[in-house]
Amino acid sequence: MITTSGLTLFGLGLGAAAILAVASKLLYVKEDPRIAQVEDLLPGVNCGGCGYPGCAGAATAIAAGKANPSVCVVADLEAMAAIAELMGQTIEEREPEIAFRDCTGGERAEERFAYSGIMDCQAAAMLHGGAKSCPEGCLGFGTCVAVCPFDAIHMGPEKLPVVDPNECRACGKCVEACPRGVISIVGITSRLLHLNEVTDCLAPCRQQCPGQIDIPRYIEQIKAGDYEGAVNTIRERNPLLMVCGRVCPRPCESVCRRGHVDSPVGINMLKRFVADRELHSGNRLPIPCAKETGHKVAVIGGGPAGLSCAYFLRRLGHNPTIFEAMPALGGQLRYGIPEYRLPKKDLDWEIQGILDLGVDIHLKRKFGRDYDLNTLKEDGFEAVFLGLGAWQASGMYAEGEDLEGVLGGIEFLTAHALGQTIDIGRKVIVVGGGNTAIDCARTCVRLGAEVTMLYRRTRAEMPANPEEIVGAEEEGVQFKFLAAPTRVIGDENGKATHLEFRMMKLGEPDDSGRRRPEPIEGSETLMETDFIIPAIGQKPDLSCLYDETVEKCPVETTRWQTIVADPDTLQTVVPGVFTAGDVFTGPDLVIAAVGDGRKAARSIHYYLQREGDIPIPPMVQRELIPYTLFKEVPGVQHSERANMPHMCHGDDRNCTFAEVEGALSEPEALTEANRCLHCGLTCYDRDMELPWKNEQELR
Amino acid sequence: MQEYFLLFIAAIFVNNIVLAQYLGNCPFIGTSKETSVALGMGGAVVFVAVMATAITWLVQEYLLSPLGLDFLQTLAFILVIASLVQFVEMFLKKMVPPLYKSLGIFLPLITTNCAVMGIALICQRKEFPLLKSVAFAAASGIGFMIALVVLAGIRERLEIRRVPRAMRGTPVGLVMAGLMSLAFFAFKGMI
Amino acid sequence: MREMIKMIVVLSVICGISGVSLAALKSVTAPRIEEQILSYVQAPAIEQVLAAHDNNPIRDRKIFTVQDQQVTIFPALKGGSLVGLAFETSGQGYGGDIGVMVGFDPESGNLSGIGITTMKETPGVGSKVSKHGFTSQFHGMTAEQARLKSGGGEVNAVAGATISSTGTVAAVQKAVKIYNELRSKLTTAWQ
Amino acid sequence: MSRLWKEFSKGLWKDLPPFKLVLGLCPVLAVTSTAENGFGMGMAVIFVLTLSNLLVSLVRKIIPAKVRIACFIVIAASLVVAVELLMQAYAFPLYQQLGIFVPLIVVNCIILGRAEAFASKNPPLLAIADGLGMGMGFTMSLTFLGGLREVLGHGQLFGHTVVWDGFEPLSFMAAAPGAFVTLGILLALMNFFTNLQRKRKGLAPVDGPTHDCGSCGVCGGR
Repeated sequence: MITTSGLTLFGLGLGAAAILAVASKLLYVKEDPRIAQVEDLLPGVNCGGCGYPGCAGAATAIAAGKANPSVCVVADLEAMAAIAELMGQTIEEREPEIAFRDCTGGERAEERFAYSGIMDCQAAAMLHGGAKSCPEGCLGFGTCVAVCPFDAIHMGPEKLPVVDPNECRACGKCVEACPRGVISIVGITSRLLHLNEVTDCLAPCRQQCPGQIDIPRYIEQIKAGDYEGAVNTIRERNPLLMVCGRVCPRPCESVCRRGHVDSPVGINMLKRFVADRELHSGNRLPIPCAKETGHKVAVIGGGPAGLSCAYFLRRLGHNPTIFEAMPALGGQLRYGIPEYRLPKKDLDWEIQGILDLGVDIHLKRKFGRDYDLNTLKEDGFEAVFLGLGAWQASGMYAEGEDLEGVLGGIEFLTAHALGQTIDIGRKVIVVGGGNTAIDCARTCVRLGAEVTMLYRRTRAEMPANPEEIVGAEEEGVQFKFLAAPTRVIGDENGKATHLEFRMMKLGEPDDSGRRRPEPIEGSETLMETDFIIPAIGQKPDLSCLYDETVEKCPVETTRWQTIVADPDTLQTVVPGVFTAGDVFTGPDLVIAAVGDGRKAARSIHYYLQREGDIPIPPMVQRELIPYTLFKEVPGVQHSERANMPHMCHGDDRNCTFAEVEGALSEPEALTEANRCLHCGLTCYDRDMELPWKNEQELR
Repeated sequence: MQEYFLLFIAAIFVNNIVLAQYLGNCPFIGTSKETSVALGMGGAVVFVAVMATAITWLVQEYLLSPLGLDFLQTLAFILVIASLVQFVEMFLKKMVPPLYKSLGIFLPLITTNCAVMGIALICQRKEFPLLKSVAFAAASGIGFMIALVVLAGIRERLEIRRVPRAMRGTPVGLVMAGLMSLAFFAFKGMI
Repeated sequence: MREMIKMIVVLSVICGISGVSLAALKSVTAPRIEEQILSYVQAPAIEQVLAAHDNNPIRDRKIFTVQDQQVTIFPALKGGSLVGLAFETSGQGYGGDIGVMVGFDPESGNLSGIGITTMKETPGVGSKVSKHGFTSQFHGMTAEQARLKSGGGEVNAVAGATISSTGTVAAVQKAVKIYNELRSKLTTAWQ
Repeated sequence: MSRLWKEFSKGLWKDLPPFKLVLGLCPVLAVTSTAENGFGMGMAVIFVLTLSNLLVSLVRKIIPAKVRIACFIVIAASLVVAVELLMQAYAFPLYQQLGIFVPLIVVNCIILGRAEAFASKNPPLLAIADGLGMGMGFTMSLTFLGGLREVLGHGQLFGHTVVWDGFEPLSFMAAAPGAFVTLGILLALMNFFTNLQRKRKGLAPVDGPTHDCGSCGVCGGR
């Protein structure tokens, strides 16, 4: 038996080993030996944060070249370096990603019903969507805290989760656990690409801002003394914060909920405060950019839209080149806004910050004359952004407006900005009620003229910023309301001497909600003048798109001389050609151009990355979300809104182009930031009609 | 036919291999963290258990029994199973890459899975004929898979629940397995 | 190639060595194992079927050859004289062989009782034959009586377990045959 | 000497299987319905583990890496067969009680895990110490678990009634559900006390050891 046993087992062992040996020869599959080595180097946590099924999967992907050696979210730099060395690559620095909480509500949201179930967000969410009346915000039970494997989240004093950026590895467990989608793992790229969606926690100001700046967040950061963080938050949406801090007409403040209590928070003052702080600190905050993609994009027009688009493209890793027809970048910012509102040196500083990211520029190169779409393509540009602006002043439709001594508002400002001397004489009439008109008026005051503004409606209807109007008044500008020009009368030399105007009265409101002015027959009056500046409106100058015979750019245009594009993607009818800014919208705000510039950059990014497929989020916020805009805000103490300080007075102000408005001081800024009610979506709505109200009554 | 039906019901529910017979507990606790993984592991166990049972049955019938070497059963079986698993892994990798992709990474775990060896041994102890052994192996494997997937489903949900720190992970997994086992008690006496 | 040969050689040699040493261990322990199995597996059945005795039937067992088959017979001795005999036979059951320990009274040649030793019947039905009610019927029966009623005897089959009952009776009849052949040798074997 | 003691003692508390080193769950659950069974299984594991560690350590230098696991398995299986034979010869009732789990010692992750993780890298003496320590730790755990379940499930300990009159045994404790739940709760207690200790030392609490097939090293060694 002993022999049989020995032999049998010997045979079995021999058989097994032989079969395996033969099989391993026959069935040999070449496998990268580096997979095992890489796997050894990975930490083996199997957390799935890299998006691969466990460390083995990640190792396979790394060895196959599908993943970067730095894909692991847990491994330290050393391990990454070792893997990279093994793979013969250098580590590309991973874009830092952390969990980001997007709700400012916390415990303040109303309770819809008494909840005494399991203290767990998911359990609570299952019961009628959670006890909080806010349907989007944080439920506050801290399930995300419980699931975080790195102890990177804790509950803050307001029952809101607070992410510790040093501990967070962006593994995504909290995102999975949150039933409300309050937390997201976002790297800078996805934050830059995000468009407001109706399911985001959007305070009214954030909904209204054409640039979609996360206003509550930067105000919160200012409150916490994190001024640099606030600058970074603004820069995620607006590279021209210093500019906007000075010139923005602040649509956000018009919907500020604080306005229902006393007066709106000085959002723009706060923006200017942090922007000026950086400006005067002497060093620029670093702006992180995604890794190079190598895509070349031509940005035509160096105005706010073009600068914004180039800036976001650069941050997304692409290589934009700006083509500008004028001798310097800035567009209307430089040539349309006078020095006393926006000093050129500060504008230069801000633009330089964008160029420093690695944006190429070609100045004095005019589209249609020096290059066109075809030559751009030949030069290797894969996408084109048209940010031509609106440079043509609209006429007054009055007889004699082509006489000498009549110059369109924007043309006047541009000529002045270019340093040309214009003989405006002593008495100047500015026609129009917008910011451009006031800019013209106040510029003329500084040039020593006596200025009268003619506006066909009343002061209340003037579209210009109120403090601009006040500023103009203070500087001695005369206003003539309810007056519309009818005729320019010139002398024998063809020089304008008088302006004839007609008085108006206000009739029924028109589409814009303003009362339509109606002429009063027989009220014609003559006014003596040396110089007339009609600043009624502007429109894009599209002549560059056409040659006498050939179309240089086959884009479609409208009868308002704007370019047609998909309102969501901003792509024109020519694939790969995008547009934004005044040339698309007609004359609009700087912040609108900046916001659309980002939107266009986003589309270009997807166009380049996804072979033309540009995703549009289904829930994108296109108009204000009605139920978030309630008016009643009980229980808030009144406090005064800060006043913008003036930096110069008297003759200094009226006779020089020194900057007029200044920035808030730090204590003022903090006080102002504290006025913010940090609105979540519905945290204050105590009387909101809720779909489940009846359901509760039933019970 | 009825015999096989009863065999299946008995092996899957009444005498579930993990929950009633305590076999294959290591992978039961170890690979039940995600349903997708549990499915893969379960599939691999069914696959290997059937093959291993068939081959060990042949080894026992035509090699060990005639030579009177029954006492070497354990040794011969594990040798056969270990080689088989390794062979299957190589075979799948070369011949059926899609299958290897879904089951492959679990195969090495199965060498030391007592469910496979246990099924083969139970078949010998009960002296099942070949066909019945194979059917029993398949049924037990499926029982293992069901238990595994169900537990994984529970644990996936537990993962994001508030569990006392000390209970997190394996302890709560074991308690859940216990409760499942208690639930499976209800099948006792069904056959 | 060299490495592969080394692999094969090492593995087979280790297997061979373990085969030899295990076989050696087996041959050393074999007698003791047999005794252990007898005293733990068969002893209860033996005690059940034999009349009162003062010896150890397992230690006093003897092996006889009938029709080229080896039969181990356990004697019951009282004061040195043979008062009972028992040995194991098997019959075809539902799920394999049924082992039956059959006891005889050497005086009369009648059955002194039967006990079931190995049983792999469907639980609850066929296994009823191992219950006392069925087996106790056989006590004191003659060879002719120990048939099922349907076969002209006096044994009541277990309802619903005809195959198991038939198998048991067949085993008893086999034992009767063996007993009759050996009867002459048996009476003198333990004197 | 101190090294030897270190390797031996780590199995008794620091890496106590199966609580600290969550390996080899099947026998832990299956045979711990009574203290005696647990003890018996533990002894069998001590025998196999110590000897397999010794043998593996002895042959560790001549085994080609590719058939390493196969060789370890053969060695372990041979020892298991030896245990089977010896048990049948000297402890037959225990052998019957443990049933299929005796041959299944061979697939207990602890055996292969220690062979792969320790014995194949260390000299024989240390390997023995490690095997003996781990084995004893395992036996302790199994006996304790078995005792607990026996008391709760049968009201007995080592076959002697130890509870007061009127104690109603929880029969499910002796069956499969009890096994899972008891082990789970003991593991949790273990984690709890570990964290309590850490807290006292001012350290941050940690999650307990997770059961991870990878930790047995068999497949991880590939």
